[in-house]
Amino acid sequence: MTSPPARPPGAHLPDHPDFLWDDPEPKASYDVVIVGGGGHGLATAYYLAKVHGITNVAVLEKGWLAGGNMARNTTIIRSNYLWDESSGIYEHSLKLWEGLEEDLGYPILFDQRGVLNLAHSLQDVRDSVRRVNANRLNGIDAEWLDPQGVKEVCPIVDISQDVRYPVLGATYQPRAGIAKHDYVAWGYARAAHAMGVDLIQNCEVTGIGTAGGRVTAVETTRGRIAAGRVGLCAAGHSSVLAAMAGLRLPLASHPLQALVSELLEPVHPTVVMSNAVHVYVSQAHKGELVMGAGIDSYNGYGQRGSFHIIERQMSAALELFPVFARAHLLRTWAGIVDVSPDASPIVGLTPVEGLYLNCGWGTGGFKATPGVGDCFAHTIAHDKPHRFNEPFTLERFTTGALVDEHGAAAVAH
Amino acid sequence: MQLIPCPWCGPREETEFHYGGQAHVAYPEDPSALTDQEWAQYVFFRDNPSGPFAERWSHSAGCRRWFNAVRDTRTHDLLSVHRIGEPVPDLGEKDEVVS
Amino acid sequence: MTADIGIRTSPLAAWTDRLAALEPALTAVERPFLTQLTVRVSDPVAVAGMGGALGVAFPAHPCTSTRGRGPFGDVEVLWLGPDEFLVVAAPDSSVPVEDALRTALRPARGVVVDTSAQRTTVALSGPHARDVLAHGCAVDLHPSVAPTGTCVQTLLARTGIILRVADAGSGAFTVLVRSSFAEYLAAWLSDACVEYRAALS
Amino acid sequence: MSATFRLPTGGLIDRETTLRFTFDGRPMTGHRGDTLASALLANGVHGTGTGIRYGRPRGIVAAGSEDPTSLVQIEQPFPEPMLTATTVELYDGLVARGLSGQGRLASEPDPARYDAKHVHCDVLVVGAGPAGLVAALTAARGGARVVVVDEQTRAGGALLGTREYLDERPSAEWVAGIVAELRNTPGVLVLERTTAFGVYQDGFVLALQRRTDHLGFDAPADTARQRVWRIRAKQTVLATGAHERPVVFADNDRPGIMLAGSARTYLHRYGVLPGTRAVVFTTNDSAYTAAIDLARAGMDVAMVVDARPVAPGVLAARCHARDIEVRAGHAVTGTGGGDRVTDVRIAPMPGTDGTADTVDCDTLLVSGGWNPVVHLFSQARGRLRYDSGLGAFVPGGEPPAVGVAGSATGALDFASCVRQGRDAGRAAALAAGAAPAGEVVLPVSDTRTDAQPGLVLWRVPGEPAEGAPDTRFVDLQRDATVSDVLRATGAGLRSLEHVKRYTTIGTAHDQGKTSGTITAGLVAEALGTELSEQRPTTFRPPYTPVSFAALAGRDRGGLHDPARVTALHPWHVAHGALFEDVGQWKRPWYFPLPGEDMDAAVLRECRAAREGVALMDGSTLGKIDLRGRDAGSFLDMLYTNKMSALKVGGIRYGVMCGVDGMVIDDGTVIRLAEDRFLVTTTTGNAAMVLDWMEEWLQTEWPHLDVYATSVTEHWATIPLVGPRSRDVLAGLAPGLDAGNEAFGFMEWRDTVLDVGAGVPARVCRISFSGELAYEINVTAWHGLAVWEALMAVGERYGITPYGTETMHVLRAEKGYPIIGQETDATVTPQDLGMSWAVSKKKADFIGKRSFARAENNRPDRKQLVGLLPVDPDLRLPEGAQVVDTDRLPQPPVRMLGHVTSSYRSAALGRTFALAVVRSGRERVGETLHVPVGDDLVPVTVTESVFYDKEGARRDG
Repeated sequence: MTSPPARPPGAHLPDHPDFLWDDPEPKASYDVVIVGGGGHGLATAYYLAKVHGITNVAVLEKGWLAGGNMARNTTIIRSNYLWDESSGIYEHSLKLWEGLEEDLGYPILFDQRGVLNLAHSLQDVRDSVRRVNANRLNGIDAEWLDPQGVKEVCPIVDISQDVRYPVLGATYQPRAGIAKHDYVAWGYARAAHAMGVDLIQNCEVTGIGTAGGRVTAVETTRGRIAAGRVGLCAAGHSSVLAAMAGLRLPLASHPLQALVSELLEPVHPTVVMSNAVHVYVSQAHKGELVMGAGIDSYNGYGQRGSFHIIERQMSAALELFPVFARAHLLRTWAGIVDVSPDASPIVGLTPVEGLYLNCGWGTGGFKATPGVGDCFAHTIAHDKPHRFNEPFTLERFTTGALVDEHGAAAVAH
Repeated sequence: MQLIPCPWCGPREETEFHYGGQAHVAYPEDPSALTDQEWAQYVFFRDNPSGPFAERWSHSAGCRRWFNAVRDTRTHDLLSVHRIGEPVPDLGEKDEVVS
Repeated sequence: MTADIGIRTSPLAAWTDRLAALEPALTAVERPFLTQLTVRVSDPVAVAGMGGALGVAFPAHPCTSTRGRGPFGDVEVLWLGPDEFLVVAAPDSSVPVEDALRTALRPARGVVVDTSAQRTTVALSGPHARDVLAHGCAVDLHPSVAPTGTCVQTLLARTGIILRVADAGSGAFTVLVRSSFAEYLAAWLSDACVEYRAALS
Repeated sequence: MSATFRLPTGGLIDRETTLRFTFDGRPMTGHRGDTLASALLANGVHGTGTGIRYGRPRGIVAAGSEDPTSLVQIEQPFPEPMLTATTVELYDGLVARGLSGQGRLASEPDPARYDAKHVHCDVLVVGAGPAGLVAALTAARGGARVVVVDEQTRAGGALLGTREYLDERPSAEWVAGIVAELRNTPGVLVLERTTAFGVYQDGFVLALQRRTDHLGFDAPADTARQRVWRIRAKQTVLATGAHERPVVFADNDRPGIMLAGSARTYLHRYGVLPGTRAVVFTTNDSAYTAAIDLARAGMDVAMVVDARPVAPGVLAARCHARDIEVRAGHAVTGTGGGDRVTDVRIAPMPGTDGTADTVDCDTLLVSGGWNPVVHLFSQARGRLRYDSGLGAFVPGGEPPAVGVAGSATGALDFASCVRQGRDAGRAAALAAGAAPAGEVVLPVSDTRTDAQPGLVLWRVPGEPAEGAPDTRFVDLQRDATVSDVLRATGAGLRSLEHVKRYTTIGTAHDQGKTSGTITAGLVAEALGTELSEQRPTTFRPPYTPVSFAALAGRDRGGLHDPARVTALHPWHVAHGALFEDVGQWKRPWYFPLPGEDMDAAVLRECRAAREGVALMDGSTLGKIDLRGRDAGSFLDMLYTNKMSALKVGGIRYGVMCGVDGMVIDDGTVIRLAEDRFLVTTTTGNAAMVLDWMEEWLQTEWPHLDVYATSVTEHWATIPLVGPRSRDVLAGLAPGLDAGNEAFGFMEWRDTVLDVGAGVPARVCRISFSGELAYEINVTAWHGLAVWEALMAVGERYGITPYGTETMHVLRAEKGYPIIGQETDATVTPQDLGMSWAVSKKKADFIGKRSFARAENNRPDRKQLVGLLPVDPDLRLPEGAQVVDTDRLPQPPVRMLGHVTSSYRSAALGRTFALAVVRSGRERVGETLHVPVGDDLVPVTVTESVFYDKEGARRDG
């Protein structure tokens, strides 16, 4: 029999606190009601209380706290986006991540292990270099690595040039990384609760009451709750909720799948993403490989996707990481992502007074959690967007001032 | 992986199809007569219901025909498919069918 | 002017020997240079007229094909869509067949387009033809479901194909593949045969 | 070492074959038919590793894939991380070791093959136990196409672990008879070693078949090691059986503590005794049989401890007959031992009279009842219901096209199981349209289960001593205890999902197969709620772990994604071309001569095109034949300019926008006849543009008489470029007057090329280089011959093949944008300086309305311009940003745009670049800066056309 390891995997993981949050009955009225008890909703409540002193706040969650996309994402954190607008909010978020453990007094296993975004075609290379240069001028750490440089950061990537889509290089953001999603949510929830925020689970919003163009209340499965202001933070159900207030959003909700392997000895020291072959991979703290892929093509609220997406993802993963061949798929799952036309979020005011919108994050919501929580709280508190979410209005789809983050356009010629 | 019943070829694997989003969104008669808001609605805004959804699919790896379908976005079940030109189904009734 | 056969190269010319080596597990033979005409027509009178011109009635049902012999020799007509057919005839007959079809089409709306080199054709037969296809094709090819003449456009692994059941009883099929994907198809078929060849050796 | 716990007879193993294997460095033997677990037990080894958190010894608990702890690493013949010893079939030469939490991946590539196969059936039966076999036979006799999959190496299911007689024959005979009939029935496929691991929509079930693992080193390299069966079933019958549920008590994790049913399986299937002296702890009748069978096989069974107040009469009597003490109303409260259990402590249940006791043993067999295996049922969206009598979640509402039979329903007795199998098989066959099934005579078992209900007991009452660590393990793999569960509820958590995440219960390799229900029970107990109010955590695929490689299948290496090639590809390969991936296409990038690097090759290729003659393979351009009366007006909607005004015989360049007004593609349009056009697209967008046309034609304007047909691969396309191109063409097309008068720029001609025989060709006078050029189109079959003829005729002019890089340089010298390189979905035709290609006259075209939006009319939009580095030798990196400062301030720095293309030009004798820059056209003449590394490089903004601004060269 093998002897126990000197340091069992996961031994360094902290214990959770003995107390997290209460399960209160909803009050009749709140100054602010946040709809959606995921990462964004909890963070918004936290910053409302902490930064703006607004504590008569309820976070309404239709299921269990942080049980939606927050529980289902692959936890990648980075800020190396192309456009100034995106750089602004994601880098703001990354800076908050860097102090979040201390801020919340809760270990969130934030690990700045870096992210590689691989390039597989000459146009990929151009787009990547463009992004690296833009990032640097925006004060974001970014490097362009050649294939050998990729190998040095992540030795298990196959950089041989005779494969179907060879690695031509990668962008590298050393400050990027991962965090433990549940711990982040619970850290925010615990801290928000401690400041007096009511976290109300199993409370589904069924209607949004307005009078004279102003929001007045939310109808819920646990009764009517009057609200001075209402913030929508329900990724995956934004369109449905907004429709309750008569708003139509430029969003499509799609399944997004992810998967996890068994615990493995450390082989993968960073995070690797490849848009061209549709896969992103990291090895989590206990040793499991966590992988995600592209979204399913159709609108869907079923929290399930099609298995061919997983199969293709595996084929792509093994091209990049031949050593993964005999790793095992342990569990697959799906979340619902709200995709906007320009792959950027919508965060700000709405035509309904007192109703605020935070949606359309697509696959990028987790990394934005602290940043958007802070900005959205500011927006709600001041009835005015924070400078970092100012570009992300609903009106941009009318004016045409999009923030197109689709990355490289289609390959041509 | 689900089967999508092409109204011409019958049920085929989802991978043979291309998704086309909401159905019955007509190209405006005279775009120049629209306000920016109205034009933006046409270009960017689509229904995104949780429940029955009239949408378009193309059997792109098969007969290459576009068709309309009603699919429940909660279960992903196809409730009905319609060839182009066939009447728009009443979604209200469909809702009760799936419950 | 008719082009000389000697200066033509088919998409799988370089694969002849490698495909032949799959015998006896799989008989896979390229049928190069066939005349292929894409016909778009929905007017039933025109459809009947075109069938008359070829001596082969056009398929009346989706996912089927017809074949027969007429003034242009052996002709197959494959259903590709509700108003779309592929007429397949012997090599070097595209001009007369196209003319005949166009004449028969008039005055109805529709087109005839020469797409002969757009795809190449591979005939598959042998004891494992159906098995090999089942490794990459999700369509049920059981004889009870896909009788002789069945013709579907579908995916085989990662390429689109037109698959025609040439003989359901013996398990013979023809696969039409876009020329640029032909080498992929050949490589895929060869790889799919590895196990069956080993079992037979 | 001899196998000391192997009985001299019995079991379904091949005793003639001795297999040598090594575990944790220790050589041992077993037999064909063994699992690694049964072979280890036969060798007296229970312990297989240590717990992840506390390092406590852990061993074999179960006999199947539900085992939570017997994790092993395979080292030979090829490293494979984390399998349960209970699922590893033994083979000669196996080298494995126990795991302490993390598996190890091989560092070398896996040589094995993996594949997938589709199979269609009327009825899929999952599980070849008695219920599944009866279901399958019933359906098969009804003429249905049937597929049976079973996880085990052989059919029989639970019968493999009993010594039951069916119809007065050993059950194995009954099983063999049914399997033989199934195999002999046409249209029936029986797959052993095949685990259905995922149920998806519309009867889609994925199953993993382990085809060569059991052959070890003898596995043939050309046989796929594992196969994913993609099963499409009209009806599915789930006969997935049940897993025995443990009971939680202190120190319940020691090696030697096993599930009672599993011990019985080791006895009957493998001829192995789990130890020498056993205590059995149960809450239900089933474990009595294990006690009796083991005693009959020679094991010293000291005691049956039954938590129920009253023991079942008949079974208890049979125990007494074998000197097995039965102590009802008692429970195991703890165990002693280190690497192996040495004794158990028992105590009366609360409210029961009795005395605490300690019993020596090396084996403790536990049964807390049975959990139906509802994973696949739940994945199929079947509803679950809590059965408080069973203490388990059972199927509570079958989804369409899914039936359940056997112990998967919660049924405990054989007669019910086989009856359900028959009913489910018949119903499935009928629903699938098969003929009414012939009657299958149901077998009668000699083994009767007493009807005394079991006791639902999640954990034995009692708390750990003050200050002592809790050793009541709920999830043995995650080392999570009862205290962990209570801490979670104490922290305020109410949802089972939260408790799972707080404690990590159910997230390990076994995904909570034996711990899930217990956790739900403990949470309900802690919260004072009913378990029926708790929703079990979701059962997600896969049911058991599946290797990544199996899922990737054959889509690896060269088959990972098709490489599309042109008819000329063999020539390019033979002539040393390096290739660029453009979408799925392989395009020649450049043709280096020996000793040349890319720069030298490209300069040479460019020079040939500008000064002599050169040719390239343009066959990858998308080509769409567009015909019909309305083709012209349709093109007017798709392109920004007016294509309907194009004369027959003429060619026009066009830009295509999305409805948002952004450029999506460009290309040329040839008018072949009044009602006939040939449209070219960029290589990467060919499929998109055809789809785009079909979408508008079919869904928006079906009244239009227009048909679009892809002819991309019908044609080989060869641009023949350079001042001497006319001479070369003349040598090949004697019948074509290629002079400027007869054949003007942007015109096309049909001709016949003389390449030994006549080849019909269409020649287009278009130029993407600015030079005199002829684009020659012939059928793809003739492409190679024509290319070679051009090379031969052009030899005396130094004809030079060139690739995409030279094409890029030549067009950039002329300021022609490449869609996808100069554009990125935020660029309008106006931004590209192509207002000349945007019709002012047309009432509408796709994208036009978007041009009127506020953002499109900002004066500071990014516009395509040229950049000349002040240092003519410095080549700007593509993707570099442009700034209007000569000293970089602290970030964020205002960026004006970026370099989209940058080259060294033979014609210009210097470097140059294209860029999109804010208000770029207004800045022509200005000096801006480009950060390159740590330097700020000065550049002059210019018009985007660098070479032959007058366009004089296109006519030769």
